Order: sequence, then structure tokens, then C-alpha cells
Amino acid sequence: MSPLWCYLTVSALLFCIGLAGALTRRNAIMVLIGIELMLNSANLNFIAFWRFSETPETQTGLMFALFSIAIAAAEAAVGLALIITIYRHFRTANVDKVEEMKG
Amino acid sequence: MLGTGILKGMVETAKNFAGSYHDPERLTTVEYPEQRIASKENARQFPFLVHDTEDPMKGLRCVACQICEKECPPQCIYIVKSKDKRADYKGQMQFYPATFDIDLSVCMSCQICVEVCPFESIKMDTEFELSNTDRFGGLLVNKHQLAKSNEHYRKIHPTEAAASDAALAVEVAKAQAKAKADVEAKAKAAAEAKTKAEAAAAAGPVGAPASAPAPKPSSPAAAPAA
Amino acid sequence: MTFHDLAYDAGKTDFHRKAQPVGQGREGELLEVAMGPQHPSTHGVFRMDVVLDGETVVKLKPVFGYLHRNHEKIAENTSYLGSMPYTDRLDYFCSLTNNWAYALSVEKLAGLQVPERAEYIRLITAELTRVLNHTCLAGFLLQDMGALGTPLMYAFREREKILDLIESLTGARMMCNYMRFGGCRCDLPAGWLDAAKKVVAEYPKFLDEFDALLSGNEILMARTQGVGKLSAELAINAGITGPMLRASGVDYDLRKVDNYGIYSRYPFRVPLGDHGDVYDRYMIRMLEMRESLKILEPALKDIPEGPVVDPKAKLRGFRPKAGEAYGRIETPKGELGFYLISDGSPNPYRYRVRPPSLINLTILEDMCLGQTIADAVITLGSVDIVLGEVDR
Amino acid sequence: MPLETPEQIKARAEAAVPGAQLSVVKNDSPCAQHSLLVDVEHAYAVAQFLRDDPQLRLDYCSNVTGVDFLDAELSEKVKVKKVVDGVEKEVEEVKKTKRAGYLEVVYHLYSMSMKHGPVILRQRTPGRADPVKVTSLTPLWRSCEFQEREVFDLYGVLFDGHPDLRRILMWDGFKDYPMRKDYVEPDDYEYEPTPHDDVLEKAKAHRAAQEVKA
Amino acid sequence: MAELFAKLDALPVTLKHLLLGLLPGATPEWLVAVVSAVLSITPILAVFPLMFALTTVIERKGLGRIQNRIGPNRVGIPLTDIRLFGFGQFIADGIKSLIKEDVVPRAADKVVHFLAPIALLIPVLLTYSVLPFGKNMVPLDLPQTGLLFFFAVGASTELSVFMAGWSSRNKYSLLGAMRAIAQMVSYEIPLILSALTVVMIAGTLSLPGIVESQTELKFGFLYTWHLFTPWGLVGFFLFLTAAAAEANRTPFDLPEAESEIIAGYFTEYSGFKFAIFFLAEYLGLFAMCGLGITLFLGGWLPPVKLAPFTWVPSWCWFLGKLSALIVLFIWLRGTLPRLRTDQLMGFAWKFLLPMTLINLVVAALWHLSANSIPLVARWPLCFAMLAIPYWLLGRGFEAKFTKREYRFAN
Amino acid sequence: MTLPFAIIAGLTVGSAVAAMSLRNMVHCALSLVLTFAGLAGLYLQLNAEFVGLTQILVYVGAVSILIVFAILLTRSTEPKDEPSTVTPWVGISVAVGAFLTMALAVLASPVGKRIAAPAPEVSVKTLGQKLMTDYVLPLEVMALLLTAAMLGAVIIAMREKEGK
Repeated sequence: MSPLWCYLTVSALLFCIGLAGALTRRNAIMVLIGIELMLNSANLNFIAFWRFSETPETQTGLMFALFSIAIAAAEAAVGLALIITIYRHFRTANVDKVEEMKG
Repeated sequence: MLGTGILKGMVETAKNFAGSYHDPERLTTVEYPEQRIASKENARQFPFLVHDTEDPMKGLRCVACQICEKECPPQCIYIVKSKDKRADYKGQMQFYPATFDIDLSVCMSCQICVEVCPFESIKMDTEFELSNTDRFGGLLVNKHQLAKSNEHYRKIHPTEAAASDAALAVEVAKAQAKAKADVEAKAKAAAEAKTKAEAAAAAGPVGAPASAPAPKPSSPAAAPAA
Repeated sequence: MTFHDLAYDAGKTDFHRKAQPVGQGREGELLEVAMGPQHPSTHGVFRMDVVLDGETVVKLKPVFGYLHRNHEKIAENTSYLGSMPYTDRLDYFCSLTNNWAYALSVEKLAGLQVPERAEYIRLITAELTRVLNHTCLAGFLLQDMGALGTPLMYAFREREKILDLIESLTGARMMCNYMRFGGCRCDLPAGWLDAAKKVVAEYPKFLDEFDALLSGNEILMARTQGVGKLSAELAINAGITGPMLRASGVDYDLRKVDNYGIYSRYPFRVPLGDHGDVYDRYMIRMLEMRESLKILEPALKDIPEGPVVDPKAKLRGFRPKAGEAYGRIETPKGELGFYLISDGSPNPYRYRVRPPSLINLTILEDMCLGQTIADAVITLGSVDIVLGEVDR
Repeated sequence: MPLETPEQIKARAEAAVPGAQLSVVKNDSPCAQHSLLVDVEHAYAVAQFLRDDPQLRLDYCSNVTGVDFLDAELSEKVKVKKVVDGVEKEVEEVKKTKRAGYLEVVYHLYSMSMKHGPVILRQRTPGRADPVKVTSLTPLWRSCEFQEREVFDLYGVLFDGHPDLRRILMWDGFKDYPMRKDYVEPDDYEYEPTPHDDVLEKAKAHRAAQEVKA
Repeated sequence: MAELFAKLDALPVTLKHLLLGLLPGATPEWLVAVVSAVLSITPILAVFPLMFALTTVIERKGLGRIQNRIGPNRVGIPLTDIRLFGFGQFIADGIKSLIKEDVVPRAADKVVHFLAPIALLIPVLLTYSVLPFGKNMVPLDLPQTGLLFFFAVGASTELSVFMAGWSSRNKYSLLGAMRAIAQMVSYEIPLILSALTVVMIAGTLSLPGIVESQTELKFGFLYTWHLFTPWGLVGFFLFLTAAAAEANRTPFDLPEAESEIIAGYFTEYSGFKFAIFFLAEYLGLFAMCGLGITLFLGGWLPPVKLAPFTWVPSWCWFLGKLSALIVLFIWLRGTLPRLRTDQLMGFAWKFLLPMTLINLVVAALWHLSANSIPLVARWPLCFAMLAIPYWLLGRGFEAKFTKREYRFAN
Repeated sequence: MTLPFAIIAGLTVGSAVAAMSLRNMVHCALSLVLTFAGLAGLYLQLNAEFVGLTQILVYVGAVSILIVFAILLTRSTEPKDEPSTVTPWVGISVAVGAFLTMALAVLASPVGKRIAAPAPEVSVKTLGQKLMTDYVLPLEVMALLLTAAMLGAVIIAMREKEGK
């Protein structure tokens, strides 16, 4: 089995890919995808640290990961609903073009 | 309650499923090339030409009057009249079709040609398996393909054929009666002429040859059976 | 509610739908779909240009003419008799009623009388045709609703029996070309009446079976009730006829109104719907079939002996005097009218078909707006169109 | 209540719509469906009167038709007084009048509420050359919508006030009006060997012309 | 005698061990594992596609009979008159779909269009890996997560459907894909919830474990299938309804409603790719049925522990039950028209979801009252607790439509 | 580093790169699904079967569908929607910087060398028991959050009635 650093590196890579995407892409959905990637990389960290911890029986890492997945689902639902509403209003999903915040 | 209508329907389909194995009412399809549903007597598909003799071309009843060609709604009949005449079934000299084509790809089986024909010479066939690989040439049929015997007609439409035969018999009888009358009239005229001539001869020597007897009508090609 | 309360108050309502720009500001969200001309449920070569918002129809334009062969022009270049087989091909499900409508118009134009026996034969064949058409329509409608062919096959099983009758009478199953000006082409063959009586007597059994199969089905009711609604006022104004009009609650059946043929001799009821939706149209047709059977039963007993065609009617060289006539009858799909102008020649000067299918399509968009694409399909199915007649 | 005669309707309509000129067109056929000819300007008002009049209530327009009448020579037998050989005589003479062609649009109106009809309404264009215009009755009866489109499509009659006057049966790029009596059909038949040689010849000629062009 | 039948029952397992035993002793462990997996997979890949092939013929024949037709009965052995009652049809169909032209629309996203059928078939096949087909016959025993695996893998088919619909660049395909996704997502919830009742009672996610939980005997001979409880009975039908929707079967076949949207998401597929869609759809249905059998119908158990029933091998019981359910679906297909999109959604959210939730509660009650209330009272009580909501929820739907009376003029 | 890990990790990272860089957004979403699936594979490798399968159920089965729907509803499939006005280099360099920092930390830390203990005995039963006892408060909060999110999403996305 691979040592812990492998998982942590993969997780860091995913996080940075997500970060880079969220910073460079202009479409709100792409930003959201980037954020999802970052969340997932955190999850991988939770699981990896749980697996390599001295006391895996406590299952804390697993619990965190489960809750994180649930939060991510909620976040995706609300975020995408917002994007759709913004699109309806401004006819674009480009974050740069949506400047005014008043409805 | 929700679902009862669905259950009822399912019972109905189940009945039909079971019924299809034992109830002929519930399995109405037939397996076509092997099994065939008998054709209805009135059924019509495409026209054919009736002939009365062994040689189809000689016995065609058609006299190329071109009424059907004119009346045909989709204009699928094409007739060329012959140059010469020949005797028809009742002995009258008639034209005959030099060409008689029907484009079956255009024909709509409406039977109007049959209705308007005064000579009982075009009738509807019941042949329907006419599929052909040649869309144009294969469905353009000429008089050789169209000619079918009166026996065929009697076989496919017995009732209609009997009526047609009867009508023809009447025609023939009329023609014969007329011919007979003609002969008699001519004979009578000849006799009168003779008596006149005799009287004239008695009166003076004027030579008048007796008129030749009228040509004997050729017997009907096929005496229609009643 | 009597009919006069319903009668339409003209000054106040404008029934015409103005061409409205659809979905302004929401261009990206709308989906424009051309349903047809190659589509499983357009009943022929027919197209509906539909604009969808999700699954909701926001615009629907019927497009047809794919089958247009200019029947009217052909008829103007053909003799009166020569048009008869062409009428078969208008509504190819009901060629006998088409024949009758045309024959009736020519008889009006030329003043021909129809012998008693021929009138009976016309009535019997027309009602058989009505039963046949409604049976098939029910099958097609349910097919559109997704009932994988089962109702359609049952309908075709029964239709076959009537088609057999028609074939043994006229020689053809669908393109009958049977009626003539002043009567019918030929007399009934031997044993035909008994066969017809048997079919008519057994038909209610099938209707009961069909009712058990589907009329009470929850899915059918949920799919059809409240779908494709048509108000009585709009139906009248848009010239809708036939079962569709009666499903909207308007009592207008030409068999009663015009009293053509010998319909006045047989009491039958005209079923009326109150909602004008697809379910009403379906049920009205089911009920009309039962009423038709009620006409058929005594008519098959009463039919007198006699000639079947007016001896004065000429087959060839038929030339009505100059004039014009509009004759119409109640075909299974609605009012089929023929408008003929004669100038004394063997061909009609003007020959016009008033096709019920075409005019019943006028309000297709009104019925479908705001409903889903699935509803549009069954609404079209309930209008009961035949493209041979729409396009002519 | 029986339907009024066309004459009665004409009188009432002329009274109700000032300026309207109606005339009764006689129909000689045994069914005697006479019709009312209305001038194009007042057609809408007259039609509205027919539809809304409580005695008529023609709420249902069943049929809309175009009819094409070509320029024609009408021959009439007239008795003319003439001096023949110094004596005045009454002589029958065939008088020929030229009638300019026109297009007609015929509306068959019925009443669903009163269950009577038909009242036949005709509009006539002044000539056959463009523009041939009549008044659209679609705003009064929805049922005219497709039928007027059809008349437009096949006869080229323009309907003033029709909301959606497009070709309906022919395709959009089609130029001619095929139901007109002087319509000449194109010779570009699909090449199909029919028994009628003239069709074949025409098709062949057309193909040859096409090939020359190409 | 009984021993012989037991041997017959264990025949597939014995065969596998026999074949594994043929490997030389020095074979590395991973290779043994691979061979063992292949030996487990091969029967699945052989039996179920064959079953699919036979089902297509049986379905057509059955529908034909329902519709008063004969159905396919021609194709048999080529060049002879032997017709095999038309069961050669599927071979002909297979050959035809193989040699048919594969049409890809010019505007299509070629890569995704190509991947979609594969991406659909693989998860569907994966679901079979956790189904127990017979005693000791489960290819992949996941004691902790068996059912979760089934649903997780099954859920990924939605994406493949979307891929097919979107990549075709056809509006009908897109509409079909949208419908399919909306429908599958909505019906997954009642599906999982109705399966959850069983998990709750059995106390395990392992599918063989669930079957084991039904092996207790009542009255000394009757197996305690979950179907024989009120919540199981209702739950089974709820499960079947949701499964029909998941598998796009009538009356929930909206994603491929031919009268509305041609063929839905696979409008633009032809030839072999279409055949794969077809195969995946049927395999999905079989998997759903297999899961339903495992959860409610006692898996590979016979209904009673009596002599002639126990002689039949367990895997035959499984396949027999599967065939019965397939026949039921064919029967439904021959009878019913289809629902409309909004009605479909309404049915999932307003009827199935509440019913499954109530069923969950009733199952808990049934479990807890096991010792306090006698069976004679417990059964009607729990059943009433389900029947009343069913009636009430059904009323909510029936209020929207009624059987009508018609009036007649004169 | 074992071979299965390398394959899965390579797939995950590769598809993540594709998910963030492809022009066509549907392709991005599909690559993202691959990333999710790869992550689930990593979880399974780490003996977290339950979380791994939940990951597939939630992310592949639900979240990706949401994303795809949002892409279609906003008509973002056409690349023309996205002219890269801002130079992407700033974002990329920030990300690379972040990665280098983290990677250095990971590699320098002794924790990274840790070798896994033998697979812990985790049963779903204990997981469930823990959820219902130790973690019952977060669970309830999560339930509330999910309900609120669902309602919120529905209300936000519900189209305003025409003309109002």
C-alpha cells in the first residue's frame, strides 16, 4: 500500500487544479466545478489521515468525509440554482459580466 | 380505488392472450403465403381483357372504341386502333386494338373502364401479387398480358360473368335475328325483283340478273353459355 | 344550458389569435422542434413546428401540403364520374361517406332522385363507415398515448370484419368507388344482409371489451381529461364539425340538421360532451358508435327491394345544366362538403372539397398552447385527421 | 323559422350597412342556392351583420372557395330593330359582349344556433390582374383562416386583414397559382414511361432543355 | 436422494472449484484470483445476455398473443424448414444489428457518442456482481456494502443516458435524455427507500445476508419471505413500480416514448450501438427484478420447505422468479398507455415517496411489535395502516379525473 | 507507491486537469465525473468502502447530473460564451505556488512517511451507531441544512410567474 504522502500529494494536486480552474475560468459553473474539486481533495485528506492514523476505530475521518459529501451536495444544489437564476436575469453565466448585485 | 381500472385492463389482455390459443375469434391473422383468405366474389384489382377463342389475340372482344381510354380517370389506358377490321363474335366487322396498354402503376382499380365498356370486353381481375422489380416497365402491361379467357372471368366472378354472358347472348340473338331478317328481306326483295323481272320479261326482253345472295354471317366465335 | 345561451356573442370576443412573438427575452431557453414530416405520430406526412419551453408548448404551427396533388384541379379536368374514385382517396378511411357527399352534391346540382333501396344502402354503408372510422381512431389515439398497439390491434380486428363486408359489396376494402349519381353502382350481393346483421349484432361485445380494457383506465383518464380543451364558442367560430364539435357541447349533427338521406326515419341520439377535452372526444366517438349500431340494426331489417340506381342517371356523357350546388353530409370526421359549379360541360367548372380534417386543424395551436408535447400529440390524435383530406 | 330569401337579406343588410351594394346572383340549378354578391369595401360590415343579426345568426362559416372566371365573350340574342331593305323590321341578332375576367371568393354561411343555411356570400375582384384583393373575413370566422390561405395559395387572391397570409399547400418558393384557369402546368415531369407518349415527349424535351442549360 | 439434489444445487460452485483445481499448484495468488473472477463472471455474461435474447423473442410473441397476433414464428434453422417456433429470431436480429450501418450524425460529439453505450452497459453489468443467484453463488460478496454498491453503480447509468442524449445533437435525443434523467433521479428515492425497509429489518446491507434473513420457517414449512408481511407486500409493489420507472418500462417509458420523441435518447443510434442500448436496458430490468427477488421474494429460496420444492436447485428458483417478473412486465407493457412527464413526477413525489416512508414506519412497527401483538392482529393492523394511506393518496389522484356521464341531444 | 494507486491517481489528476481546461463544458462535467469516480477508487483503496460508494452515489449520481443540467439550462455548452479576458497566468501561478508550498510541507513532514496499519475492522453497523450516538447533533444539523438547501434551491430556481 502506498504511503501517506502519495495520497496527500494527489489531494494537493487536485486542490490546486481546482483552485487554478476557479481562478481562471470565467463561467460560474466552471468556478463551481473548481470548488467541488477542492472540497473533494479535502475529503481525500480526511480519509487518508483516518486510514493512516493510530486509532482508525474512532472513524472520525470517515464521519467528516460523509458530512462533507452531504454539504457539498447541498452547496452544489444551491449554487447551481443561483447560477440558473443569474443566467435568467443577466442572460449570461459569466462571472465578470455579472457586476451589479441588485435584482 | 386507484389501480382498479388498470387491473381490469390487465384481465382483458390476459383473456385475449389465453383466447388467442383456442378461440379463432381472437387470433384473426393468417400466415400469408401459405394460408390465404378466400377472395370475395366482388373483389377487384386490375383490369383484364376478355377473349373468347383459343387464340387470345383473335378472340378479343375489344373493338378499340377508346371509350375506356377517354373515361379512365388517371389516364392509364393507351389504345391504338387497328387499320383493318375483322369480324367480332356476332359477326360484325369491327376494328380491334393494335395496341392496348395499361400502366398498372397508375391504375387505381376504380372499375370505371368496366362500367363504361359497351362490349363487355374489359373486366376486373382479382390478381394482386404483382410486385415487380421494374417499377416502370414491369407494370406497363400490353394486350398479350391483359388477355384472359372468358372461362377465367367465369371462375373469378361467377355472378357477374353470367350476367355478362346473358347480355352477350341477347346481343348475339338480336344480331342473328337481324341477320335472318336481312336474309329474308333480301330474299323477299330478290323474289320481288324476280317477279318484277319476270313481269318485265314478260313485257319485254330486258335481262336483269338476280342479285347475289347476302353473305352468310360467320358463326359467333364462342356461343355464350347461359 | 340550452344552445342559445351558448351562442356566441360576436362583438365582444375576438377569437382570432394574433400572431404573437413568442418567448421574447428567453430565446436561449426555448427549444424549436419540427415534429414531422417524418414522425411516428403525425398520422401521415404532416409537420408541427413546435416551440417548447422545457416540455411546454409555447407555439405550434401546423405545416402541411406534403401530400397535395391538387385534387380539385384534377377534378376540373375530369368528367363528373371520373372524380368519384378520387373522392375515395380524400379520407381513405371513409371512402363511402366521401362518395355519398359527392354524389349528393351532384344530385343537388342535376336534380336527380335516389331510389329507396339505394338510400338504404347508402345509410347502411355510411354508418358502417362511421363505426369503422371511430374504432380505428380510438386505437390510434391510444397508440399515440403509448399503449403499445394493443388497442389498435383490437380495433383493427373489428375493422377487418366491416372491411370484409365492404369488400364483398363494393369490391374494394378502402377505395370503394361505390356510389353513383342517383344511386349506387351495384346491388347487394346474396347473403350480404345476413353477414352485416351478424357483424352489427356482435359489435357491442367488442365495444364492451374495449371499454373494459381502457375507458376506465386511470392512466387514460389522467392523460386525456383536461387536455386539449376547446370551448363551444371557439369551436363554432372556427367551423369545427363532427365529434369534435359535439365533444365541446354543441348539438350540431348534419344527420339531424339537414335530414339528408333517410336519417329522419331512424331515431338516434347525439351524444354531447361538456368539457371539450380529449377524453370527451374519445368518449363521444365511443358513444356515437353505439348510436350508429342502433341505426344499423333496424335499417338492415327494413331495407326494401327495388332498383339501386335512378334509371334517368346517365353514366357516360353526364352534363348537368349550368348552375352551382353545395352539398354536405356528416362524415365520421365532420362536415364534408362539395361545392360544384357547372357550366354545362361534361367536366365541372369548379369543384371544391370542404374537408373537415383541414378545418378541424385550424385551432390545433389554441388547444395545445401551455400543454406538454405529449398532450399536443394526443390532441392531434383526437382531432382525427387524415392527410389525404387535409392536403387533397 | 325558415330562412329569409336572399332578397330579404339583401334589403336588410343594405339598410343595416350604409353604402353597401349587394346583388343577388341567381342559381339555375334545381337546388336553387342563390347567393349574395357584396362589394369588397363593405364585405366585412355586411358579413358582421350577417353573423350578428339575431334573425340570421350565421355563426358558422362552412366553406370558403375561390372561383376563377376568365375573360369571356358572352353571346346574347337580342332583338334589334333594323332597317332592312327600307323596311323596319325586328331582327334577332347575336350580340357579343366582352366580359372582363374576375375572381370570386364564395363563403357558405350557416347557423349552428338556428340550424339554418346556407346563405352564400360572394366577393368579386375587379379583374384578374394583380393585385386581386378582397376583404378577409377571418377576423369574423376563424374557420376562414386556413381556407382563405388556401384561396390565396391556389388563386392568388389577397385577403385584406388576414393575419397570416402565407402559402399553405404549395411550397413557399412556388411562383404560380395553380388553380387559375389559365395556369400552364410545367413540363418538368418526373421521367416516367407512361403509355401516353405526349407526357413522355414533354418530359424528354424538358430534360433536353435542362441538359443544354447545364 | 436429497444429497443428489443438493449436489445439483451446488453444481455451478462445484464446477468452478473443479476448474480452479486444474490450475498448477505454483500459480501465483493474483492469477488464481483473476481466474476465479473470470469463472464467476462468465456464467453471468453467458446467462443473462442469452436471457435477454430469449426475452426479446418471448416478449414479441407474448405481445403478439395479447394483441391477437401470432408474433415472430418464422426464423429457425436457415436453409431448412425447421422453424423452432421463431426462437431463431434473436440470432437474426443480432446478425442484423451487427452488420447494419452505424450512422453517426455529422454534428454529433463523436467521442461521447461512441462512449455512451459502453458507459451504459458497464455499470449495468457491474450491478450483477453483487446479486446472489443461488446458494453460495454471489460473484462479489460485499458484506458491508452490497446493496449500496448496487445503487451506487446503478446511479451512474443516468450519466450515460445523458451522454447519449446530448452527444447526438438531436432535439428529440436531448428531450429524451432530460426526461430519462429527471425520471431516474426521482424514482431512485422511492426505490432506495423501499429497499431500505428490508435493510432495516434484515439488519444488513449484504444481499446474501438479506436472503439468509428470510430462511426462518413459519409454521414449520413456510419461509419468511418479506413478501409475506404487510410491509413487504406493499413494499414489493412499490419497489416494482419504482423499478419499472428506473428501467424505463411501460407505463413509465417516457424517455423513449416513440409517439412523442421518436426514440428518446437513442434516436441517433443504429446498428450495434443501438443493440447495446437495448441490451443494457433489458439487463437493467433483469438486475432490478433480481434485486426485488432478493429483497422481497426470498432470493433463491423456494416458498415452502417441502419435498418437491426443495429438490429444485436454488439458482433455478432465482431464474424462475426472474422470468415470472419479466412476464409481468411484458403483460403490463401490452396493456397500459403511458403517463405524462408531470404526472410521472407527481406520482413519484406525491404517491410513491409518502407511501415508502409510511411503509418504513409500518415495517418498524411490525418489527417492534413482534413479541407484543399476536400475528392475527398484527397483520390486519399493519395492513390497514398501509391501505388507508394508499386509499387517501389515491383519492388525491382520482380527484383530478372522473368517469363521466354524457348527455344526449333529443 | 503501488501500481493500482498510480493508475487511479493518474486518472484522477488527469481527468481533473481535463475538467478544468476543456473548452466544451459538457466535456468538463464528464471529466469531472471521472475525477469523482477516481476519488471513489482511492477511498476504496483506503478501505473506506462506505464513503467510496456514497461518493459515487452522491457525486456521480446526483451532483454531476445537477451540473450537467445547469450547463444545459444556461446554454453554456457553446464556447463563445467564455472569452478569456483575464490572462489565466495569474490564477495558474497562484495555484502552482500553493501546490509547491503544500507539496513541500507534505514531503518535509514525517507524517507523510507513515505506513498504514492493517485494515481496520469498520462495519456499517458501527458507523450507523456512531452517527446515532456521538454524531447525532451534526447529523440533525446536516438534515436541517439539506432540507433548507433543497427548499432554497427550489425557490431560487422557480421561475417568476410571467407578468409579475
